[in-house]
Amino acid sequence: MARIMPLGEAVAQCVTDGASLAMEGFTHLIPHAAAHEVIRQGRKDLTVMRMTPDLIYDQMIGMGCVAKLIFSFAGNPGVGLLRRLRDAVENGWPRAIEIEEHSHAAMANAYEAGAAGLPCAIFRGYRGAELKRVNPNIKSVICPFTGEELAAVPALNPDVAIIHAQKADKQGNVLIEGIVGVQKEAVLAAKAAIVTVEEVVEDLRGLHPNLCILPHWTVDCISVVPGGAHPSYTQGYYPRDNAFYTEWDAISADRDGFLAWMDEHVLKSGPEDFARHAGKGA
Amino acid sequence: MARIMPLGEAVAQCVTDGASLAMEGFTHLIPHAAAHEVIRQGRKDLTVMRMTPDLIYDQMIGMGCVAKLIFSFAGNPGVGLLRRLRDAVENGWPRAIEIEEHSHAAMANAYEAGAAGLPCAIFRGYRGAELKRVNPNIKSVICPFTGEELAAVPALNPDVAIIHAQKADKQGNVLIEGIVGVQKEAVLAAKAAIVTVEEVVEDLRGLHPNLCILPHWTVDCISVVPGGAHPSYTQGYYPRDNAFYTEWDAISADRDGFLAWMDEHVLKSGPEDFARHAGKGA
Amino acid sequence: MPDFKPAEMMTIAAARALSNDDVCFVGIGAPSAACNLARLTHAPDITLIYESGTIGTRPDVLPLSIGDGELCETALTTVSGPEMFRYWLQGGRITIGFLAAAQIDKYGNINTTVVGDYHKPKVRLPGGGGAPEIAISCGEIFITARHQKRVFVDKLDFITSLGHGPNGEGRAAFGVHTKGPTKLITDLCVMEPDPETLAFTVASLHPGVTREAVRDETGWSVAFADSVEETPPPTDEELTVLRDLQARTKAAHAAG
Amino acid sequence: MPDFKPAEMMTIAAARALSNDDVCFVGIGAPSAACNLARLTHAPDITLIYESGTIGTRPDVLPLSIGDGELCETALTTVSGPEMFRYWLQGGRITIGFLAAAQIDKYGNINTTVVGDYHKPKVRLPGGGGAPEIAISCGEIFITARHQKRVFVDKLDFITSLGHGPNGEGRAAFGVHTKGPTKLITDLCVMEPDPETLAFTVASLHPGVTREAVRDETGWSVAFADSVEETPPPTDEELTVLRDLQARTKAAHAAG
Repeated sequence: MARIMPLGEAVAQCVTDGASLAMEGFTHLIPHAAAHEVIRQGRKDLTVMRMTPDLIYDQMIGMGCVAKLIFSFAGNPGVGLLRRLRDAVENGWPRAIEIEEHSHAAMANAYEAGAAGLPCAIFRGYRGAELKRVNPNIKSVICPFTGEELAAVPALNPDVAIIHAQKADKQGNVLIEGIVGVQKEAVLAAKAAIVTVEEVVEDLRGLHPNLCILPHWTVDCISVVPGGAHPSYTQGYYPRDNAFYTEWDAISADRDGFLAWMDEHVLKSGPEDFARHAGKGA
Repeated sequence: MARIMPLGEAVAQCVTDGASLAMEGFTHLIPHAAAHEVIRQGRKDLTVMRMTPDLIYDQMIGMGCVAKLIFSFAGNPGVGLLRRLRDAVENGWPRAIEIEEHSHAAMANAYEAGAAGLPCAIFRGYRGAELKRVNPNIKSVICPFTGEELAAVPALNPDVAIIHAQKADKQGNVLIEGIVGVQKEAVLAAKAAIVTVEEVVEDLRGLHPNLCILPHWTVDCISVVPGGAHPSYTQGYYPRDNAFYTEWDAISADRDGFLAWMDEHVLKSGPEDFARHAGKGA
Repeated sequence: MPDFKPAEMMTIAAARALSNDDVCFVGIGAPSAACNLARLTHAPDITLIYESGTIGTRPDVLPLSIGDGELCETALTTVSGPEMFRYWLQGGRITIGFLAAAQIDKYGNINTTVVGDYHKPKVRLPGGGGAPEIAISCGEIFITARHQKRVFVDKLDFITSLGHGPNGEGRAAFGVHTKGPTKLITDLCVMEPDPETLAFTVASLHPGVTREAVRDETGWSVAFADSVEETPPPTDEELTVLRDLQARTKAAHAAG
Repeated sequence: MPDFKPAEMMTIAAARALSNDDVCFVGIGAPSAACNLARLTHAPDITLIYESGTIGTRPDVLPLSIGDGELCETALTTVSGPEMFRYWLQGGRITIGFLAAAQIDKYGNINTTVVGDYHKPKVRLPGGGGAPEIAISCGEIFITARHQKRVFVDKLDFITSLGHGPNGEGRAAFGVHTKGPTKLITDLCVMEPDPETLAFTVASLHPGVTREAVRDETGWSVAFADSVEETPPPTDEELTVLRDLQARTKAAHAAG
C-alpha cells in the first residue's frame, strides 16, 4: 500500500547497504533526485541494475556506493562513455566493481519475467555474440516442440525499484506516460518500490482506460519531487537538458572535479533543489 | 500494407478452405460481421482458435465451417453452454470437430509468443490439472537456473487474424481501446490480418502516446463495418446487447431453429445490416 | 431476523470472507455478486480484478459477462490478456481467487470441463478458462456453489483445477505452494478444509439448515467441525445492498 | 557538383539505401541522420523505430539520445521496452537494422564492448545495447562508420554482434537466417559483402576518393569489386535538407 512521504524517509525505509536496486528510466523519467538521495544517505555495496546506466549510476559508482552493476548499455546517451564507470572498471577507483553484462533484449525480457513471477526468460538472442562466453548467467533452453535452442537469462527481481513518474493520485496510484521503458516491470518485479512524482492529483480514474498505471498496492512509497528527473525529462512537464549531458563529460573527466561537483550539487543539496527544473503539468 | 476494401473482398482475399483462423475479442469487440461473411462465403475445414469461443464460433461450427477448435473457455458468457458446439462435440453434427483445449493463461501466452516470433511460451501453469493428460501440446521445460519445471505450449500463429476495432485512419493504422484482450497479439502473430472498424478518421497521431495502435504495415485489409461487433459491443460506440446473448440460448437450442435463424440473419444478409446497431463515435 | 433466500445467504456469507485489503480475482456469477457486495458494504477499498483485464473495477451493476463495458469504464486501468495472466495472476499479486464450480470434490478440486469421458463426453462443459492458473497462483481460493449432490461429488469426472489434490495428498505434491481452497461457501453452509485430512468440513450452518440437509446434498461422507457455528443471518444492510445491486443489474440487462 | 564534406556524403549515401516501404530500427548518431534524411527526401512514408519504444516517429530535429521527447511526441505509438524487443524486433517485423560500430571486421562483425581483454579492458566501451539482437532479427543490416584504421580492424577484440561470422563462415552456422550486413557505408566508400567470401568489398568510391585512401584506412587487406562505381555526389536537395536538419538540431540542443 503506497504511502506518500518525503524522499529521504522513503529511501531510508527501503534501501539498505548491500541491497539490489533497479533505478529504471529509458532516457525519459530517470530518477535523478532519488539517486542523489541514495548517495547522500551513504549506502554501500549496492547491486545496481539498469538497461541504460547513465549519469546517475556513473555518480553512484564514482561515490563508491556500488559493488556490482548489471546492465546492457553503459554510455552517456548521444555524448560518449561514462568516465566514472570506466575508472572503476579499468582502474578500480574508488573501488573495483563486478559487472554482469547483457543485451537490451535480455534485460527487457528479464524484467518482464521478474514482473511475471517466472524464474527465467527465454528469447531468440545472443547468437554469434560473445557475451555468453563471459557471462555465466546466459544459458539456453530447447523448445520442446521445434527443438530450437533459445537463450535464457534469470529473471531480474531487485530488492528495490525506484522510478520517476508524472503523477500519483491521493490513493497512491501512479501514472507513467510517454516512453515507459521497463519501469512498470521493474516495480512489479521488485520486493519494494519507491516512486518520485511531479505532482499528486485527486484521482487518476476516468483518463483513458489503457494507460500505464501502477495500482497503489504495488508501490510502497511515493515522494513528490517536482523536477526530480532533471537533467532527464518528464514528458508533459519539462524537456531533456541536453546541454547538461554534454557538460557531464567534462565534470566527470577527472576524480577531483567529479568529487567537487558531487559535494556541491548532491551532498550539500536536497530533493527540493530539483524544483527549479520543474515545469508545468500537462 | 493495409488497404481499405469491402468486407466481402477482404474475406475472399485472405480466408481459404482449410485455413487457420483467429477471430479474437474478449467479450468486447467480437468480429460478428466478419464471422458471418466467412459463413456466407462457405469456407470449410477451418481450424479456428480463440480464448473464448462464443456465439460466432457456435455459428461457424453449426454451419459446418470448422474442422478443429483451439480454445480455453467455450461458453455463452453469463448465459450457459454453447449448444451448437456441444452438438458437434457430443453428436458430431453437422460434422465431428477436433478440439485442442487449453487454459486462458496458456492461450494468452501462446498468442504472445506468436507475436514475439518465438516457437513456444513458458509459464507456471497446469499444475495438478488434467488437461495436460489429454492435450499433447502441453509439455514442459526446466528452468536452467532454478531447476523449476514450467509448462510450455506452442506459439499460436494463425494464417489469418480477424478483429474488430474502433477506428482506422486513412493510412490504415488501427486503434483498439478498452478491453483489448489478445487482439494485438493475434494480429501480430498471424500471416495475414483483417480488421473491421466502426469508422475511418483522418489521422490517429496526436492521441495519447501509449494507446494500443496497430501500424498500417501490420494489417492487410481494413473494412468499415459500423455495428460490426453486435451483439458484442464497441466501447465508445454501442453497448453489449445482453438480451441477444440470452436469446441465443433458445435460437441455438435445436438444429432446425438454428438453421432458420442463420438463413435469415446471415445467409440472406450482409455486413451493411450491422449498421442499425452502430452508435455514435466517442 | 429478516427474511432471506438461501442464495442470498450464500452471497452474503461469501462477501463477509473478503477484506478491504484484498486483491480479488473475480469469476462471473455468484463470485461477482459476493465481491461487489463486499465492496459496497464493509470493504469499500477492495481491489476487484476480472480476467478481461480490468483492474480495480467498481461496477454499479453486476456484469453479465466477464468483460462488460461497465467493468472497463469504472476500472483504474485495463490491461491486455497476456499482461493480465503474466504480471497480475502469475506474478502472485492476487490475495483471493474466487471460483465457481460445476463439480467439486471434498478436497476442493474442481471440474468445469466435461461430464463423462473427456473424449466422448456426456456433457461438454465450457472448460477451464482462467481457473487452472487462478487455482494455483492466488494466495488462497474461495469457492462458491449451490449445494447439490450432482455438484458435490465423490469423484470428479475430470480435474480442471487443483484443490488439495485428488487424494488429498496436498498441493506441494504438485509443486504448488499457495494455500488453495480455504473456504467453500454454499447456500447451506460454510466449509473449511480439515487441517489433518484436508477434506472440506462444515464450519458453520446457515440459519435453519440441518446437518441432515447438508448430508443429503453432499456426494461424499461429509464431516462436521467439533463446534459447528450458526452462520450469522444477513443483516438488514447486507440484504438491502444486495437486493438493490441485483435490481439495478436486472434493470440494466433487460434494457440492454 | 556542390561542395560537401565526407561525413555528409556518408549520411547521404546511407539515406539512399533506404526505401519508402522499409521499417527501420534506427541507432543513434549517423544512422539516425541517414534515416531521417531518407524520410525528408525520397522516402516520406518510411517507418522509423527507435529502441526506446517509439514506432513510426517523425522528429523535426535529430534526437541527441535514443529516447528524446521529440521521438515520442511525433510517433504513431510508443510501446514498452519488453514489447519493443519481443513483438517488434524479435517478431521479425523490421526490414532494416541500422547500426554504428566502434570496431568492425571485414565480415561485418561488430565490437562495441571493450578494447583489450574483456576482464581487464584497455577501454571499456558502452556495450551492446540492442545490437546483438538487432544484428540477428532484422531482415538485413546496414552499418555506417567513419573509415579509420582503428575502427576497420583485422580482428575484433570482442564480438558484440554477429555479422557473417568471425571467420566468414556465414550466419547459418550460428542458427541465424536473416541476411545480416549487406551494406557498409563509410565516409570514403560503400562496401558490400562479396558473394563468395562474404568479406566487405568496395562497391563504390565517393567522389574524389582513391583506392589508396581506402586501403590506408582499412585494417584488413581490402578487395574491390570488379567494376567499382563512383558514388553519385550529393544533390543540391540532399545537401540542403541534411544541412537544414542538422542546423535545426544544433539550435534545438543548444537551447535545451
